[in-house]
Amino acid sequence: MIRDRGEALLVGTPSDAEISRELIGTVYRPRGRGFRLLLAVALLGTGVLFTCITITVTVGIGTWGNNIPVGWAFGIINFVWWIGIGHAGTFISAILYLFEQPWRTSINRFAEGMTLFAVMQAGLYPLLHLGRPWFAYWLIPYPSTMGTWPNFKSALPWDAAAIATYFTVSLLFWYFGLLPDFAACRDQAPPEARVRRVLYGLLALGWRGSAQHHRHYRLTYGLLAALATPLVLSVHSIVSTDFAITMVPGWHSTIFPPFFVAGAIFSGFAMVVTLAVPVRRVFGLQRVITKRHFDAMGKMILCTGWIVTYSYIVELFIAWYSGDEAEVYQFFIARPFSHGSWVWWGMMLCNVGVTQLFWSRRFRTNTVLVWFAALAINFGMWAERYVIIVLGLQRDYLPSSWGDYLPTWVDLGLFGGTMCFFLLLFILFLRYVPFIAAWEVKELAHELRHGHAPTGVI
Amino acid sequence: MRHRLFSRGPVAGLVGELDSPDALLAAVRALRARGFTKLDTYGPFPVPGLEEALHLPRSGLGWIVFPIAMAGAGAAYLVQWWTNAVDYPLNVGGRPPHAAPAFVPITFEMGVLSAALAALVLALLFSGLPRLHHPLFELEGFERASLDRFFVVVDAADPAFDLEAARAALGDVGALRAVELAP
Amino acid sequence: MAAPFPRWSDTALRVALVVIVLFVIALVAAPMIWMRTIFATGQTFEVDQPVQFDHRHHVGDDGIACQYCHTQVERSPRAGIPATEVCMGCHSQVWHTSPMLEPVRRAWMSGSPVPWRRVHKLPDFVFFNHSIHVGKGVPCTACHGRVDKMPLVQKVAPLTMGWCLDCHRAPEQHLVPLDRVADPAYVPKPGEGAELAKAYGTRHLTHCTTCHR
Amino acid sequence: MSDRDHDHHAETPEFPAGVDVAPDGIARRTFLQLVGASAALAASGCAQSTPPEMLPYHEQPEGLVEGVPLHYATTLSSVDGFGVGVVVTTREGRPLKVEGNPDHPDSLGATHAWEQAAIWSLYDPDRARGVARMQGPLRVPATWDAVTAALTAPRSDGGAGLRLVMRPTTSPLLAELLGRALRRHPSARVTFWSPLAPGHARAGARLAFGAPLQPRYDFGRADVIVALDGDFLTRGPGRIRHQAGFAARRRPPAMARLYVVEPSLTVTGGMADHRLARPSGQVPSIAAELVEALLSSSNGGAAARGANAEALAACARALRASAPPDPSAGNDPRRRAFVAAVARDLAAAGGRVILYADERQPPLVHALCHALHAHLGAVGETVTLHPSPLVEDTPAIAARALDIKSLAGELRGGAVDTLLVLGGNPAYDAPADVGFAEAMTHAKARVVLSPYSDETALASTLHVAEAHPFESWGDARAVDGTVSLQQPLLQPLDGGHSAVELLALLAGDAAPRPEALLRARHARGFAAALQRGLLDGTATPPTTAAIRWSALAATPPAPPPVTPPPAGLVPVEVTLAPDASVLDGTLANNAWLQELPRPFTKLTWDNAALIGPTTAGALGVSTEDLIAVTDAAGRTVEIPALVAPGQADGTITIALGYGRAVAPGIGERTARGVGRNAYPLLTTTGGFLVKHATARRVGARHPLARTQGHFSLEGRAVALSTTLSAYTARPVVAPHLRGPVPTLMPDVAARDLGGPRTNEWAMAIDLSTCVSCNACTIACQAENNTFVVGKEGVLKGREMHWLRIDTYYRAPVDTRDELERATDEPRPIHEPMLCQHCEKAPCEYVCPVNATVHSPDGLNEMVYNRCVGTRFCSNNCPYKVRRFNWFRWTEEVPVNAGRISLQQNPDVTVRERGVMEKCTYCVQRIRRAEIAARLANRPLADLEVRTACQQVCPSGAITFGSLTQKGSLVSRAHESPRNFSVLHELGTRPRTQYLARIENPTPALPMTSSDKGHGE
Repeated sequence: MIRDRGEALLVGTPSDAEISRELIGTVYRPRGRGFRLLLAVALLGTGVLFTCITITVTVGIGTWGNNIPVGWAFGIINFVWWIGIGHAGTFISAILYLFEQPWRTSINRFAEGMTLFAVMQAGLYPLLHLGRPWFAYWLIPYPSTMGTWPNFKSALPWDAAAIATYFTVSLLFWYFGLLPDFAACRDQAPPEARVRRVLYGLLALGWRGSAQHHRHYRLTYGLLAALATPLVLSVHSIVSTDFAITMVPGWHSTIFPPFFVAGAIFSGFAMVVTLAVPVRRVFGLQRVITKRHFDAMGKMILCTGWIVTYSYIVELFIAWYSGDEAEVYQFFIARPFSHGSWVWWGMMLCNVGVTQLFWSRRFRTNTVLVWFAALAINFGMWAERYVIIVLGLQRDYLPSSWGDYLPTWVDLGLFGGTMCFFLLLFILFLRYVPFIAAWEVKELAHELRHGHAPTGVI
Repeated sequence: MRHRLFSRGPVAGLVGELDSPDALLAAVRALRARGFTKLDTYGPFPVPGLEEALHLPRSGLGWIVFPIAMAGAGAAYLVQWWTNAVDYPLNVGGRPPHAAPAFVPITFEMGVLSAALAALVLALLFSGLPRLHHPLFELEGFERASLDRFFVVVDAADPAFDLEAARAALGDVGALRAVELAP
Repeated sequence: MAAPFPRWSDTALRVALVVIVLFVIALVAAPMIWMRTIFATGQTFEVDQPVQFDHRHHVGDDGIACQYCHTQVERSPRAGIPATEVCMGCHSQVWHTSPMLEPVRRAWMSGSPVPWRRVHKLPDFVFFNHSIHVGKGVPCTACHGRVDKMPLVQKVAPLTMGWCLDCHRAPEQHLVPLDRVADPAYVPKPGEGAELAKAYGTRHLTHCTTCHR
Repeated sequence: MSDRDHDHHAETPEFPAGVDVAPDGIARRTFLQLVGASAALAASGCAQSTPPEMLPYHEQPEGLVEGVPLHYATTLSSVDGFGVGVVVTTREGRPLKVEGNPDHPDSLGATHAWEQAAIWSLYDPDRARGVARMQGPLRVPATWDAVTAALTAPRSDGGAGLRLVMRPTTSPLLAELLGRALRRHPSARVTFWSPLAPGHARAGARLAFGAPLQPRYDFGRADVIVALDGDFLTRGPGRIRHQAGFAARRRPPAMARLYVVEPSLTVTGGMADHRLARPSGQVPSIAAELVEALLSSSNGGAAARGANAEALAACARALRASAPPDPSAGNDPRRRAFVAAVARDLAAAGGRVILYADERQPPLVHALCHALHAHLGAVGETVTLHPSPLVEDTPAIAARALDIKSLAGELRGGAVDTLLVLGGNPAYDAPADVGFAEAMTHAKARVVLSPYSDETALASTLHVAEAHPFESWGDARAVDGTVSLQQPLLQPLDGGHSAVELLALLAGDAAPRPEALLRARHARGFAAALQRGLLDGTATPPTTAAIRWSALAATPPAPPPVTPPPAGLVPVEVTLAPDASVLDGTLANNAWLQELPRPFTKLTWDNAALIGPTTAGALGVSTEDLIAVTDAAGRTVEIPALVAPGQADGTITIALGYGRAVAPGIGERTARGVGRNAYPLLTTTGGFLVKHATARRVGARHPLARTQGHFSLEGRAVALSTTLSAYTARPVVAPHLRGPVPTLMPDVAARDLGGPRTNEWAMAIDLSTCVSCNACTIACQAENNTFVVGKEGVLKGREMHWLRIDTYYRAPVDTRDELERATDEPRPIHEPMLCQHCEKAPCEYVCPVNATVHSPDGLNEMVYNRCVGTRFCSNNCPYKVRRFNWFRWTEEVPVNAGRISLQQNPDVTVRERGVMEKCTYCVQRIRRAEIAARLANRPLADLEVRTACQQVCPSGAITFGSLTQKGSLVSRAHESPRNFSVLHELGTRPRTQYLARIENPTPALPMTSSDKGHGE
């Protein structure tokens, strides 16, 4: 058994052939009943999603619970939440790659998949929450016959640019990483699967694993990683400016960018765990995704969780220190005690309370417990966005205009719908794409055999 | 930069199949030692030390991507400045029409975006992809190059090319087989 | 196992890639181009009217000033469509038997109006005011073209916001002396526009509530 | 001509169909044919492909310039019969907007909300059509001849079986016609009925003077005002004038002092310097105590002596006797101190005083007020007495008058064969003990004139749709007798007829022509009167009538019996009040008024039982709990409770005019199912005051749609107030809330972008004079095509009003619980809140598409057709004055669609679903004036542009103008030491600024903690 700093990264000494069979072979396995069932559920939920979208677009935003003063609610909450989740993938594959963390290898691929699908969900909301979505293209600077342009002082065009870039780069990064494994799928295709062999062949673009390929490949991969790294940090920073540039009490805060990025990675890792545990169980990948991985992710959660906790404390302190009556009221009365404050308590419990469990290594390496903790954190981070957006707007400057918010069934339908849509994309990904970077695992195995540290690029 | 594999002469080159990265390294070193220079290898993952053994220069891709990134960023800034401050300046909340700080995020994002796109496209072009068909694919058993086997190819275009010598060299390093590639 | 792709597949792939790229470009460019065509703006199309009213004849030959029929253009946001009585003012005397004018006479007798067809149509959220334009030296032709040369009135300007802005940013190029506003043939002397702009205190109004309220 | 006014379908890329409302073709066609502008047919014009039609006039109407408004002077009669002169703006024949007539003594250029809302009633789709025979709830269309036959037919019995019911009126024309009708039918009798008729006031005047004289108050001259359960600012004849005069004396330094005693907060009570919340039933004894205090030399001074002191004392004793014994009187220090302070001020005021009582008070209290006026020398100073302009007070007609109870008796007795109801809705609003609805069915022929198929109409045999005042000829008198004319602005939309026509028929005129009749009635200066709106020299000179002291001192009426309530029920005194919006129910079908937030409660689309916190505690109810209120006779009303600050303990106040029982399908669809009917509690004996009632909790709940849920200032300096003394000592009220704020941002002046500096538009609102009469809110709605959203919409917090009036209670209060918040003396302050047009607008820089930007002349522009609806601007607006079109309101709330769209201002875009909207400073008015001025090559004068809210405000609380015009009113207001900006510290630099409210409390009474505070 090959060990790396105590916990095993790879259990046993799998040969390249075994690795291929285990990791590439998945795409040629026959579909099970479980898969069909899950697919049905996901499709149903996706149906709900598109029904709610149709209603929203045809009838109007009035079908949501939003009002004046709460102009933003579920739409933006879910947007920020999904984007946040979309952070872990690129974080793992890019930043951990640059820092040459060997444990990223077996989880980065589906973490990236998760990122893409999460960002796709997120992308829906900014469109849907518009009063007139059919004019969304007005945010793009194009030469119109009206002679008008977008306003680049607003954070929303920044958002659009950030999300678009993040999605594109993540997609490229993901696909580029997949090239060798698509080639493997092409080459490993059983005789009967002729069509899929061609499809994978097309996706592989004729990859042959030549040294000439690898020469540029590794540099480009490193380059993309280097580009994706600042992206990961910039995207949620920019999303946070949607709030930070305003003067709404509880929004107007300079701590938001780092606060949001930490929160994003926090929730992102939680989601990776949420997905990794069942995947590992179902596909029997205990050899590849080991306790060591959960241990490492647990540490990340603990660390980012504490950054979030620290931000909560700073927010409260600054609110008190500023002496601004609106801020003080917002943080010390509105959030803990006004309409919907249970969400605030939930947030505190999950993000601050549950995180502390990760101090224990025994806890971090217990996949069952970790899974439930991850769920709690997923909720906690959603609650955080609810607290900031809704509770912030409910109680702003003029007491006369204070109002309360309640979601409608369309709001809930859209939220649940995106979850199912995400599930749908994810299980299709598990089914038809090598969701663990086989070539990297082979490389890792090779390196571990030789006992020298994995090679970075830069 | 696509490496050609066709040359006049009876054979296009010699392919040696090996079962481990270490064998591959050994083979390459041996062939280099025998003076072969037009070598290429194929395998499921990048073998450490292989590029040094092949004396492959470091990819110069980065030098092209950087200016493209700068151009992308610059264009983004210009668009924002021209539309908001020059073509149709409006009094937006009493802020200056040319609000440099506000233009930073998009400038940055567009820089990264253009860089990423450029990097990918160039990487493919440099490695001669996409190329769906390649004579090596016709080589029986080559599909294992992406699974668990390693191949080294001696190009017949190599001035020092000598079929027998190459075959011998491959034999010495314990190649499973050495196959001639018909032109 | 045989090679996954035959030799020709590379060529095919390259062609496919080119086609896809071109298609995407077209997808963006096509609507932008379309919006600028006369088919989208409705320029140069003659609109059939219930009565073949010929501005060429009335303005060109008879030299009737625009305001004679469009009486309110100097006082009202609208040029105004002449009331039936205005038509009958002349045509109870001249051509009072012409079959061409039958619809007008019928309208006059029955009291139900002649259903003229609109040629220049602005969206409901645009508030154009004729009086201030005419009153500050913007000639009718600036927007309506040489009506005196039109057998049937047609739209010559695109009437897009961009087109409005062009003039609002540099009105000088169009201004004429107030007494020549309705003279379709008048050509401003070089430099005259600038002087008139000074004289009339012309302003460059490009803020939104100039037109949108 | 542009088809904006007529082609409502215009389909354009930016605004798809539906942006602009498409009224149903039929209605608008008939309508416009009638007004002669058959251009309406253009409504058929549609998509771009087939060009829309343009329909010219047949002959250009006299003086009509397309796109240029015309103004007509006419008159609206209030429910109490008094006229308010108005000027109506029309466009291409469509009445669009009501303004006050500056020449009219009781308008002075302003109106209240009801006059503004009249325009909605004009286009109300639920109005009844033409003439119809009623067969049960079925309206079978009939002809005008049927009416002619029914009314002109000669009667053998000399009219013995003929009875008329009319609303109180001051119309000289109606008086003449009624006189003729009664002469033709010598034994016919007439009943004047409206629940809001000033009955007690006139009875009081009779008591005092022996004749129903009409007092005319000049609040502008009064130094001390005492409102004894009397809301003179929004009730009774001359209300608009009262408000103007009162406002004039709320501006420092020469401020009047206002004392108010009342059971629940009224608009007047909200302006009080000192307010005593006590049950109506206690007011007579308080009045008595006041007289005694005044007569006691200690504080009465000169007033203590005087010839009539004895008579006054007797009067006071009489009052005491008439009032129910109230034990609290003895041990009520606040009440004693209050009364003493009032007495001292009254005595010191040297006649510059006004005492005002309302209909809830018995005649004797009214009489006492008159007596005190005389005694203190107020007559001729602040009060003049005029002969009553009411028709029912002209001797000839008074002799034939019959009160409604006796009428019901006659009806039941079968003595009446023909009942003619000319307006009003007695079947709904007559007192419960009259049972009019049942009684009227005893008459064989029941001819009813009413605008809707209301309760009375449904009980009729022949229903004549009543024409709207804007559709018919008529006239009315002001308080001082000035006659103003009412002229039709368009043909009746639904073929309605007026009381004038019916009375003329009854007078034997087979084919009455109202115009001719009116012309004949006012032969001299008729034409001029049509121009000006009123007849010169028709004002009646003040009479010099003496108080009949002896009669006053006469024996009192016996005190009503006190019946102890059954155990388990909480005894309450119920005070009924006309609703702030729908009055007695006449306006119940008016969607604008229904959605108008009632003062203080901010309640819409409902009425509720206002109940004090203590009493609510005793009942164990909180807001929205249903309670059952039962009077001594066992009549019960179930109604949701609303815990109201400033409500006297042991009292419940219920607004009348709701719970209309109209048949589905026809009648008032908007009013149906809204609120609960409180008329079962109204009796001829008790009037608006229901003593010895009981209340209990029912258990169910009923959601109340309110536009404001939080009434505490939370210690934030957003609505400032201070006292006159503090103000004179330190004039600049809030130095920290005015002037420039430090900023790192380079100053980008509007003029540096997109044009030269012309004007810098700005507004100032005076919190001292804003009484929250709500006129501005409706004026804004009428001017700017704002849709109503219905109860659902308000419940969801989606009301569309561009201008709202925030009300805060300054009394130190708990922040969380409504119940605890309500205190005995809440000390409200009103703050009209609308777009502040910030120079550094937070809404602007967050808009991704530049849909809201700044104009060179300082307007915060909202470009609907550019808006994509991110709602980012609203989130970032600290004043929350932006409104979002959550739906296509014409579909979501059908009442917005159809005929009412004819009212829409063609100069203002009708907003599509999904776009943001807000106050524009009436930019359409600004641009119109600018263009006019530039065409005339002259600069704009100050006040040449007036916003809708400014123009309508009776208090003149709103000032609008340009800061660049030196010495303009607004620039002076912005310099005023009272000036401050709301949320100044945010650095938004609002162009709408406020003048702090100044109050004038007497040093004689202890100040509550917050008196010093700047709104703490």
